[in-house]
Amino acid sequence: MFGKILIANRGEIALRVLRACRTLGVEAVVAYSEADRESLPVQLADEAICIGPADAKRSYLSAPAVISAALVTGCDAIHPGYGFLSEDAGFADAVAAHGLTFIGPSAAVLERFGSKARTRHLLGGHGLPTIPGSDGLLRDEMHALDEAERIGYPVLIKPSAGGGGKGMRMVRTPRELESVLRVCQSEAKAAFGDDSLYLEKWLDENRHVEIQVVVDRYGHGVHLGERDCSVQRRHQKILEEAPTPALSEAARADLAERAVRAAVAAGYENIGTLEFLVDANGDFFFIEINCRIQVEHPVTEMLTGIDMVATQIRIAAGEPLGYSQADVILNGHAIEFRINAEDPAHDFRPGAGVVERYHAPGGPGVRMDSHLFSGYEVPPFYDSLLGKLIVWGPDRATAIARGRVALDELVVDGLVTNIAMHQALLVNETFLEGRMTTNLLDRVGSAAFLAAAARS
Amino acid sequence: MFGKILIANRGEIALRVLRACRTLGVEAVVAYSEADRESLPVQLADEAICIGPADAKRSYLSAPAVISAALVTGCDAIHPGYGFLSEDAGFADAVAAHGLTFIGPSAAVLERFGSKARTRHLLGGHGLPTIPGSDGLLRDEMHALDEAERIGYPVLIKPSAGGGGKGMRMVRTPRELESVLRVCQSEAKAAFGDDSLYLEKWLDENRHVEIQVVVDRYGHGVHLGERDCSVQRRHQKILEEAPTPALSEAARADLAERAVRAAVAAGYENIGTLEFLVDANGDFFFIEINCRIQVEHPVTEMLTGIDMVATQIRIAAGEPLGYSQADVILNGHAIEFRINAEDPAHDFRPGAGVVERYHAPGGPGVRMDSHLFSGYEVPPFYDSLLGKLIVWGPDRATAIARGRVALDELVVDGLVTNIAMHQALLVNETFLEGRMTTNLLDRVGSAAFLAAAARS
Amino acid sequence: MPEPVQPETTGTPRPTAERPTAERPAAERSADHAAMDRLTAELLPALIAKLGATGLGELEVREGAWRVRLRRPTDGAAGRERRTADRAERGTWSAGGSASSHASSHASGPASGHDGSGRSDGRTVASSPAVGIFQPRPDARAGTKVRAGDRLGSVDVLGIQQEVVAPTDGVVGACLVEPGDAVEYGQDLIVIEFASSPLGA
Amino acid sequence: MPEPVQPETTGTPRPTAERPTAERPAAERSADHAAMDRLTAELLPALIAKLGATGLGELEVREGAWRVRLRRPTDGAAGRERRTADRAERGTWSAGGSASSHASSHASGPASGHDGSGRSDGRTVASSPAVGIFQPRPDARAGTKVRAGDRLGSVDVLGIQQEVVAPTDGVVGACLVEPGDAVEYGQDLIVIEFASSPLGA
Repeated sequence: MFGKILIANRGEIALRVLRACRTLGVEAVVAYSEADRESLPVQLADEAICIGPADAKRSYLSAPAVISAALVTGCDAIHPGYGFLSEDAGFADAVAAHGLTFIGPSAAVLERFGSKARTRHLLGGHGLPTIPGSDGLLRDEMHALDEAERIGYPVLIKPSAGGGGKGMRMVRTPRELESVLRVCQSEAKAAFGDDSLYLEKWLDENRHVEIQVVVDRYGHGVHLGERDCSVQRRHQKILEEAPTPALSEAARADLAERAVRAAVAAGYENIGTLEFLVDANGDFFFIEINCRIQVEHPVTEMLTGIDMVATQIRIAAGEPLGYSQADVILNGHAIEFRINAEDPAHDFRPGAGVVERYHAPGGPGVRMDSHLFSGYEVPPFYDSLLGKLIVWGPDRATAIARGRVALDELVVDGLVTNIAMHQALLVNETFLEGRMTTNLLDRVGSAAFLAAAARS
Repeated sequence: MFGKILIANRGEIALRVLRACRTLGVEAVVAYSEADRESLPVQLADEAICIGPADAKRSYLSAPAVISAALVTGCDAIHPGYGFLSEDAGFADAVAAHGLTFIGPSAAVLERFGSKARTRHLLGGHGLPTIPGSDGLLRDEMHALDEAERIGYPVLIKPSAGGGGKGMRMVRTPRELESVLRVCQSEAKAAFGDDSLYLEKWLDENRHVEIQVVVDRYGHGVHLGERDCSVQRRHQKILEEAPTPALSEAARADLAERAVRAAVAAGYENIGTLEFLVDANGDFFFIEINCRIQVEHPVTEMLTGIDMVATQIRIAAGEPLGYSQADVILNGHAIEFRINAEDPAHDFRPGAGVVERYHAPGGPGVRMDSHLFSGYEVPPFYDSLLGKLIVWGPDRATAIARGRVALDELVVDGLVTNIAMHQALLVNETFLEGRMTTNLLDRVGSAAFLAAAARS
Repeated sequence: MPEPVQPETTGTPRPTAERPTAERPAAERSADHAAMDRLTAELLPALIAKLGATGLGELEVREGAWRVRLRRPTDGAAGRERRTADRAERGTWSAGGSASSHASSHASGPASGHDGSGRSDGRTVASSPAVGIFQPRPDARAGTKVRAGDRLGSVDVLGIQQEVVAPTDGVVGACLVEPGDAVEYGQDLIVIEFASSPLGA
Repeated sequence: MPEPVQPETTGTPRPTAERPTAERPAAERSADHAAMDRLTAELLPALIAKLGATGLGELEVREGAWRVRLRRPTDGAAGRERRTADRAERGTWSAGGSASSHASSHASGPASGHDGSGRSDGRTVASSPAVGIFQPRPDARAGTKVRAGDRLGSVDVLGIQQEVVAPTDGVVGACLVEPGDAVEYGQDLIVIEFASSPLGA
């Protein structure tokens, strides 16, 4: 096991990783930007080091700053969290070059799964049905138009690097494609420093179902079931749950087993998430693999009782998985609500400011992963995630009931949040019947959605 | 189900009951004393009513005030929490007389199980080995001395009403007995308004193991496993865990099944706890039954996933249990740490004052039930319980590791707490080996215990 | 601007971590209270005047290591006495956005008839001795002269009548609740007006 | 009493739930700032004088619905600039009773070489441009006259040297870290003394 780990991230995930390190008995150093000097992870850390100014490019996204911080504090490993440098093969490479361990897949593995287009091709070769898409990256507008024609509209423009909806657009006509191509490029460039794009067939009525896999360095792999992330706004996940209401138990098991088999066969390593689109007929298509710990990992932790961050660290340290598929029991139903500082009344404009008063809900089956505290000033420089409320119940109905109560109890005074959006979801018939599709919120319009909930 | 429930308690349990009511979709009114006007349950409640001054005798212990509050707020049931009026048959009777439902066993059941001496006799008749004890209540000093002689020293003097260590003394000689009898009487009188005492054989090296049973109004009963409460200081529980390290899985199942069978046969109703002493040979002796929700109920909730307060309310409302023993699965290991405002350095003197800063630990398998918040002023009038930290893990070792991390993360600035005592327990060999007995802390002395931990 | 009311100092100052309230000498505490009274009498009016103009919800200013914060409650309930203000603040908790129901549900709370603060402006309040149903005495209607201890009405607690008595000599003023209303312990019931030079204790 | 420093107003006023900062018109905000400046200039000194005497850690006073809170930091670090005070406060967290290790672990954090508050007493500090290993320039030892922008040393970041430069004209004073020490971004490295009438920008 490692002696000391540098946590190169912020907010709730920095806190989450800090807790995992302590549970493993490993020292941890929290690397922070000047804007996060007063943040909870820094306050709770036994050791913390300032790596740069608020601008992420000069702190959390600066490989030299992060690696240098790890070296001067005597760390032998770096945990990148999610976002920032978490899936950057170049960074993982540099980390290794300095004799440190990147907590996640090795640089070679990240490299192999770095391009989404290539990954689709690779895993397709290992028996996963994949979504029709462009032949590799888009060379130019002409190539884009030809490929879109071949795939057939509507198509989804996606950046090859990163995720989270940035640089993504669904287009239904060649004109639309032409008009947004540049925008997607510049968004992708800004967000991931890489403007390469590719195309994917767009399924209008689809569910987003992802399989969590865990593979150790010795090729032992298990799946931890699936998560349904169909509740999205502009390709951004808002709420995640497991099990998915979209598939039967048998179909879920089949999908999960095929996913982990393909991942192992393709030489994947450490924890990872295979994302699938599931259409109205229950047919599924692989779209991409996420090589990081994900925001929604607590959903899986609630069902399995497995600490996924600790698992990720143990595997990166070269430990064998230590359990087999038969040991993984999926128990009950869990839902995660992403609590964001954004204003539903104003097109979800992100906000910042001081948390006047913070009260986290509690009780049986309720978990709040958040870096908030009363008096905390949310800096305007980073994403709008304030925390994650996760509820568990023996069944979906109980989880939903607890979700309602917990959302009502949650207090985040001083900031405008999307709590009302979640409350609206929990009274929405489509959601209650488990029939949400990824395009529903955008089609209905979040405003209309909220209004409908208010009436009900 | 009830329309509106009056919560006649305070602190963390008032909050816990409030959450259960909301999960069930039942309105709730928090009854509070003037000293609790600014408390968290009152702040979070949709409705709250002041029932009297700080003095519990005129508020939380005043049956007329509580019942009147329920009537004027239009409640049809009263949840008494634990302590205060929670096991008072007279109160339950008065509640029923005013057309309200007492959430707990009916007055008749409370009456039947009201006297510990009689209860021991009753359940003994239903096949539970009971601890040798005095024949009924102690009439006078002479009677006490005779009975002690018959049972054989050492004996434990116990109040017939209430619990929590008040009015309890272990004596090894007739002289000791004479000298403390009065003290026990006055303590019992002060604490429970009833000074009747009885004697119990004292087992020097014993474990405290209790079985949680649930029996609906129709005689359907199940057990939810056991809890080990052997970590005590002066007969007060400090830390509880499940499963008990004292018994094999087979022995645990046998004990639990015999307990629930006896409880059902004896006509018990709603949730209840049968307390046993387990001696060095693994032989167990029934000592008493608790007819209330207990402080340590979250330990069982973590293992079973069952909301016990909601269950208690449903049963009081006349609903059938709805599941059988086969549906109850006990999963993993849980530990509860009682966080008290008491000073280990000064004989655990209880404290009060303002919580300068409060931060609750979190992460997978960590639950904090507490009414604290930054700036909360802990009133000096009531017990010293600040909250309960509960940790769960797939096995005891993981639960202990998470417990250490969570205790280190917990911040309660401005008050002296017993956190250090729990931290000491988690590095103590006897505890780690699961060999704690109820007399260990008092025998070693808590101070010496803390010092030893500091050295380790 | 808040309606004019007499200054009222509330609570003990928050202790620092080094010195919990429990251990602070009484002498020191009374000094604190004196300081608070001075502050209230001399500085607050000016402070409020300065800020009444600005549309601030809350204002915090630092000089060196000192901090001053001035807050206007978020509902317009200016001038109400402390507990009510607290409750109003509490009302601003956006617990799952359900603030409104919250504030209202507590609106009928007791006032500070006990700490005598209601006194200084020539009026005091008879408050409820228990939780129950209030009935005024027919002969204690507005304008009636009363002496401290006189019965003004009663609160019915499960059939037992608890007396509501005048806290001071004076004249019966407004009745703050309707006959037959449910009242909680300590709730303000009947105003007693008295001469500016108080007669009562 | 705090040592005399220039008044410093920090942050924007806390927004109320009803009106997040984002939505408050610029005109209103500037009015707020004007109010804060008036408050700072005219009221704070009086306020502090009144309270300097009392041993209060924090004092809160209400009149009607208004609230005023005055706080002294929990360590005696009166007059020090904000961040340092905050860190000191943080040190008092008794996380699982492990406060001490905590306070110390942050002790070597950067000071506010940036916000100019370190200025007022005729000295400024050259701070670290990056996280890495510090090496002073041999020719920049104490007593040396320097001009703003002069190189005083460098921080080695994975083999790349980042320059440490003098923020103002002045004379090199104490070096706050040893050659070869690990330093974090923004950490104070070298003191620069200058004439009371500042020469530098």
